[in-house]
Amino acid sequence: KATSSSGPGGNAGPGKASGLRVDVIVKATDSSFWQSMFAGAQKAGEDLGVEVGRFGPTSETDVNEQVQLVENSISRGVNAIVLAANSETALNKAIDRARDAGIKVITVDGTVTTKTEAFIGTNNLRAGEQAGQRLCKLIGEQGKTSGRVLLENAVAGVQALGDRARGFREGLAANCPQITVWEERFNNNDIATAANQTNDALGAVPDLVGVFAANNMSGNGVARAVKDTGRTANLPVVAFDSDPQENAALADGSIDALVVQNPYFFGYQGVTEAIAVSTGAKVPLSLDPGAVVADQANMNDPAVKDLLNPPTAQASK
Amino acid sequence: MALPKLIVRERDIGDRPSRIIGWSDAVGREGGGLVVLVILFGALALASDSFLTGGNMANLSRQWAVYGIIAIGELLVILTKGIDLSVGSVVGLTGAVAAQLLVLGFPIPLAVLCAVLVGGVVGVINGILVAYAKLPPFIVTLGMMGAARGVVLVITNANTIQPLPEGFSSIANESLLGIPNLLWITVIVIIAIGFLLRRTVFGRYVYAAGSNAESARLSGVPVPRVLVTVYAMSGLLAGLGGVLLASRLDAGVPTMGETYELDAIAACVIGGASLFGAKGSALGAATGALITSTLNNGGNLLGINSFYLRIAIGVLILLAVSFDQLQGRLFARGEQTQAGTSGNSPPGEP
Amino acid sequence: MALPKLIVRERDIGDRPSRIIGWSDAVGREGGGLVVLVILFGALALASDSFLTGGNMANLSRQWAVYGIIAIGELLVILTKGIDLSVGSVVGLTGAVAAQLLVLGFPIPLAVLCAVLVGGVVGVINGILVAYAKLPPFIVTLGMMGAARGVVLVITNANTIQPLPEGFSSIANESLLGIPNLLWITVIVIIAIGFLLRRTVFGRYVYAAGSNAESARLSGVPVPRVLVTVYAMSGLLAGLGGVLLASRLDAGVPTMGETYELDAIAACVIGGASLFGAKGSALGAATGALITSTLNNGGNLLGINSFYLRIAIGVLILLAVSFDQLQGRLFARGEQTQAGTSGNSPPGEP
Amino acid sequence: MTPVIRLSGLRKAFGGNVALDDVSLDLRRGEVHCLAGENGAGKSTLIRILTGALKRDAGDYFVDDREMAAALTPAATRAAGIGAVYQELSLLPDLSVAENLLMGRLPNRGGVVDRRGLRDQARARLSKVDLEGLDPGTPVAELPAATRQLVEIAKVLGDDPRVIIFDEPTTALSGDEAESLLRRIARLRDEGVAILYVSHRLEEMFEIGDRVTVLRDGVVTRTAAMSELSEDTLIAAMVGRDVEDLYPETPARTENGNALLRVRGLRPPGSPHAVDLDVRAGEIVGIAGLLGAGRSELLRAIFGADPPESGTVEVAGKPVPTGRPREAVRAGIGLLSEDRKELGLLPELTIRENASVASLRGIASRGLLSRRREAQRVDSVLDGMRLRAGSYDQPVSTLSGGNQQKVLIARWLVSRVRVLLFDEPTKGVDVGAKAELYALIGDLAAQGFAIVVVSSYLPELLGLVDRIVVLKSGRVVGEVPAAEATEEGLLTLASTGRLNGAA
Ligand SMILES: Nc1ncnc2c1ncn2[C@@H]1O[C@H](COP(=O)(O)OP(=O)(O)OP(=O)(O)O)[C@@H](O)[C@H]1O
Ligand SMILES: Nc1ncnc2c1ncn2[C@@H]1O[C@H](COP(=O)(O)OP(=O)(O)OP(=O)(O)O)[C@@H](O)[C@H]1O
Ligand SMILES: [Mg+2]
Ligand SMILES: [Mg+2]
Repeated sequence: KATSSSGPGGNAGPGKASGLRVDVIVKATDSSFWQSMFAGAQKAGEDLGVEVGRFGPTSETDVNEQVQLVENSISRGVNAIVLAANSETALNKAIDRARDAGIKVITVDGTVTTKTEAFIGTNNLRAGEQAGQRLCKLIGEQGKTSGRVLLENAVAGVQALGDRARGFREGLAANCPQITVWEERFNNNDIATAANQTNDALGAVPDLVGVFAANNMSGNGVARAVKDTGRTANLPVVAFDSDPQENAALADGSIDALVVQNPYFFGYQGVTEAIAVSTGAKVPLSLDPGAVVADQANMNDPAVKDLLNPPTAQASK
Repeated sequence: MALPKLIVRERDIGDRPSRIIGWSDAVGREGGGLVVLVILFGALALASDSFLTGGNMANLSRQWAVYGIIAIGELLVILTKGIDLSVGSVVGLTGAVAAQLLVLGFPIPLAVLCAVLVGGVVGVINGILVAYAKLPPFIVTLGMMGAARGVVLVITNANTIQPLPEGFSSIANESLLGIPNLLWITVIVIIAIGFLLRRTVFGRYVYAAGSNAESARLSGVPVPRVLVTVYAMSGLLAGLGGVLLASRLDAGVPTMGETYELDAIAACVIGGASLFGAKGSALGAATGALITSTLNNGGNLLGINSFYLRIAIGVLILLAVSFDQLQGRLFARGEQTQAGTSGNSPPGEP
Repeated sequence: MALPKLIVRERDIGDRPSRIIGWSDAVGREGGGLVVLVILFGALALASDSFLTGGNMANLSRQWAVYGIIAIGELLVILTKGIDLSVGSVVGLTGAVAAQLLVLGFPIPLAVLCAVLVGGVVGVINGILVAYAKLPPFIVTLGMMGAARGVVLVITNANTIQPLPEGFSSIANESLLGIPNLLWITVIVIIAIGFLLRRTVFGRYVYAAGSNAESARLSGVPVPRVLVTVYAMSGLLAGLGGVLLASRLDAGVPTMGETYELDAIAACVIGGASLFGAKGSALGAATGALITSTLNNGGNLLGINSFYLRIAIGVLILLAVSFDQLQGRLFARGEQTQAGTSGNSPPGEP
Repeated sequence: MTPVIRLSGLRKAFGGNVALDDVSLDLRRGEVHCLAGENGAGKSTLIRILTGALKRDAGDYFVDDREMAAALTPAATRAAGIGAVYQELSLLPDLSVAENLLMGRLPNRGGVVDRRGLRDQARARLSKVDLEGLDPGTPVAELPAATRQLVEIAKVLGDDPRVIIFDEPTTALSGDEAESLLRRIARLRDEGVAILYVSHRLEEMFEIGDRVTVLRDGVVTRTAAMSELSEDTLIAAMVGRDVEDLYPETPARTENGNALLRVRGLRPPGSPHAVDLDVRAGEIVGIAGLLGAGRSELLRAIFGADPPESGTVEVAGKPVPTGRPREAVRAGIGLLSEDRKELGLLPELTIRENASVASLRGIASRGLLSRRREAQRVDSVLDGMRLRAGSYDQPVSTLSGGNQQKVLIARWLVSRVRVLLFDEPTKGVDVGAKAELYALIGDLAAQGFAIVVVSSYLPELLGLVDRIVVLKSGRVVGEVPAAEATEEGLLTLASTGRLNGAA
């Protein structure tokens, strides 16, 4: 009797007869990034005729809720789980339990240290490095070789964000040794707070030469502050992810580069691989679609444009 | 018996100056909040050159504004012994509604009005459930907090709504006479609600309902109507906060306002309100919000490591309230705390 | 006229059976929570085949456990008219401490003990500030919430602490006699605290202090010591919750426990506790936590979209409490709410 | 002449507890109609129904031959000209006196409070109870109980109602204030106001009552002209038996020289005067004084409710740490405080729990409570208090005012302390129970307890105690053996500080 409001409109798709069920568990539902992943998963479900359940905790910090979601999927008796894990290790027990129950587990976006069938995702550490390199380059273009940068982050203790920050520091240090990180600030995914913190930093640090924002909420806040202070032209900003607001900021120059991943692909590919392993096919153990740095120069290339504006899932089917 | 008038109390009560405004208006902790604030400003001005600059003051006032407005709405509810956990979600909801309506082509004033009214409607529902269905405010507004956030996410599908028409973002981002619009609006709200609470019949009803709902009812105060109004106003002010935040961010962000309820309640309590009702003022709540905003702003200016900053702000909030309390005890007439009133006040009221 | 004894007591009149257990034990809303739970279980069993399976019941019990334990600690504080906002941060702190000590090579029992004690220490600090410095509990524990989270981040440098030694994860992940350890522990906590509250002098003091602190003091109840103990126990139980969560996740995750304070308070109120003190039971708090856990579990099993699930849970919490309230009104003596006691009880207490 | 208020067949039950059954009553213009009955007889319930504070279950209620709706609101009854002074004070502690006096009809212009009007109207109302000196801006929480009571009365008088209901208005007042209130009530009656008056002081009823209706267990047992009754017949109608002697025969108690309670140089907080007091085992000492003379403050200081400025307290020769009620209880001192609601009751707890809370250490073994032991220990004492309650497991807040007071007295009787400080112990207690309470206090003294009684009701002091200490402005101004004291003498001493030869 278990019904799902998800799946391809909840109605019988072409290949529904296959009867497979895949649950997609993302890091947090209320973010357009993860909704894009849902959209990809949903499309794959439609194309392949399987039922796709979409779940996620309300916050990326809530590892425990994700454990519960995995457990609930075990209870639901699905065939496979596509999981964007909020922690490298904390979900291991739940994943093991799922695999013991015969459920295939595909991880996306972040790896886990226990065994799974496959992983698809960008290496956040490396993507962070790309951001660091780009910011270094942008600062150089401003004719500056030394100074400090603000690292605007969302939530302390979230692995992916921590990896990006670490990668960013490494990328920056490798290419611009004279430029140091002034402070790392956390805004709890609140754009207004991010704007406040950036404004404060702009006021407090005279030699602030650039800003790195580790996700879209941070990026939007930074863009707001840059506009507040009229420093669009001379303050390089590199941010992560993409959403309409960040894209607009990229277009108007308050953000200079966006490091974008491909969540739609994560979802589509995740479900596809999940079905493949469920039916006994082989899939690559690890797949990295890589991150793309979008800027004003390439933002209108069709490929980049698609990355910047991925479709998102519809809440109501 | 030819005794004189024995009604004369031995320690006659008459020599204090005549007061008509409620007790808590005159002394009490609301005033104290201001003292803490002054000290804080002084300390930060000494510690950081950039603190007292015009630019930073404008920043600070923008950072404070939305919190202050929401806190004042929350205060109204807290004065009646209630609590409103839904304000954060209402901020998100109304911001998204305003943005959505603008995208649909509504003129700005109409979109703003509709969005604020949506906040009011949420408040009215809260109020009816509290006042007539007699459900605990904590539960009513907790349920509403979840439901309203769910509605925002459904409406927006977790997507940011933008771009918005030109003029909208200027509401919250521009200045009038060199002072940010947000500051003007906040000050107007403080004055308006302060006036409402102190000088109007409705305001006194709010304190009466919070002091003792049954006694108020017996005195002819329309308690249920007061409650509904109070929740409605909290919703309206949160709605205003949501619209301003959307304007400030130039987008309707569905996660906007998360955890603001806690900030709002904290601002009220820091500003001298009691969760047991009937104590607190609009100015106090706004001061409480400004204290936390200033702590954050100052911490950032001083470049304190963000983990230590969290610890420091936790400790400083405690210190501010202790100082305030201490001051309150010194200024208020000595025995007060020891003596009679203790029935209502808890072991150190929350 | 020589009527002998005018003590009209029901026992003398005879038709109601003599009760020895307290009033609130028999009727009252704590019982009601259980009724709601039974209805919920029935409905979910009908709606989903997988709900009543052994595997899912084990899952549900594991999901409930930590919330239940924290809620019971929170209840102790709420019974005294207090509030403890720091439990979520204590969960994070103690989990991290346990993990860190294990990484440093401490034997498991010692690490667990130390971590739980750290929770107790945080509680004692809260308690002292509330009971002796007479600061509002809301502010004290709000400050502590920020400070403790800051300390976790400093300790862990915002990194997840792992890998942990083999045996540790089995505490929360294994079963005894086919029943998950976590369930055993939770049940033991419910029984122990239930016993403490009902059958010990200390338990009675908790209710007395919450009912009217000054009256209690004048009857010789050591109110400050009761308060400190209560906050300490809340800290200890949150510490236990943190250790269990760390064991369940097999890692010390610095963000662990965020927003759990709201869940804990909600569980207490859903389970019949009043934020105005002296009303509520350990079983009620645990039931409240189980109701929300079950709603989440059921919603997932039914595959409800998470946005709609939020709305649904918001509405269902309201319905559960309304139903409960209604039932309470039917069973309890009629006017109760209308009549005299209202001096203390608010307009629909939170 | 048609009665202003006519009730018939009125019924009200709380759960299974029938508080009023088939009650009929009529109240006429220009009469003082007394309502008499024991604690829990249903007087307050009747009044709450009359004012619309409580809904009636059945029965007819007419005001001027106009039927009042079953769902009556307080606002509607006030509009009909009915005002009530409730037994439980219904003021709003956080608001000012002026706001309290006019709450529900604050003078305003377009919703904005007219502050001058508020102050003037408040002053006018205060002057009706001789409180011209009280600043209308004072928060009510700051007022002593007696002043609050007067404010409450002023609030009702100010509306110029046609019907005024008083529920035990004099319990918190001193003799003289009570006297002045009674005079005002008589004047109101002469002006044609209908008055319903509840009191446990019989002589008050005889002084101003025209007619009386007696309730017993929620049923009217008698309605008669006051002149048809004597004190004895009235009591008989109330309690269903005769109460012979209100005050116990004071046997020449064995005074075994040494003081059980010994107070030296005790200065209550804020008081410049040190007080010495000795109470021997077996002795009952009364403390007299005007309102605000510092009687309650002295008791609170002895008990340690407020830490005294200086001084020592000893029980049986052992010093008691001052300023800590818990230590006082351990040392064997118990305080029955004056303000029952705020400083005594634990409203959410049951009757039994309220009675046992001061003795839990004795009832429990190793911190474990046996409910059976608790019941054994408490119930017999409670039984002796003639409580009207459905069960001792009921929350104490569901009891009538007088019965709540009895539970608090029981709290100290259960606790087996040896020094009892009673502040206005018979406040709101009915005659029958009063007599028993006096007997009980006499017995306790005979058993070797040391007892201190503060009472504003001089006949009670004179009848009950062995020795009266008179306080004025926190200072002991005299000490009189009860046998030699007279009311006039005490009053003179209390107000002038001098013995005017009268005693
Ligand atoms: N809210 C309530 N719930 C249950 N029982 C109640 C409630 N209020 C009053 N009662 C009961 O109704 C009865 C009548 O109470 P009431 O207060 O009218 O007595 P009373 O005559 O005023 O006594 P007293 O002289 O002590 O004031 C009592 O038995 C009391 O316990
Ligand atoms: N300076 C003052 N201003 C106003 N009120 C005061 C002042 N000093 C004392 N009081 C009040 O006057 C009262 C006098 O104290 P106390 O209660 O001991 O008098 P009392 O003789 O016991 O009278 P009663 O028995 O009626 O209480 C106290 O309740 C106190 O609150
Ligand atoms: Mg009564
Ligand atoms: Mg007194």
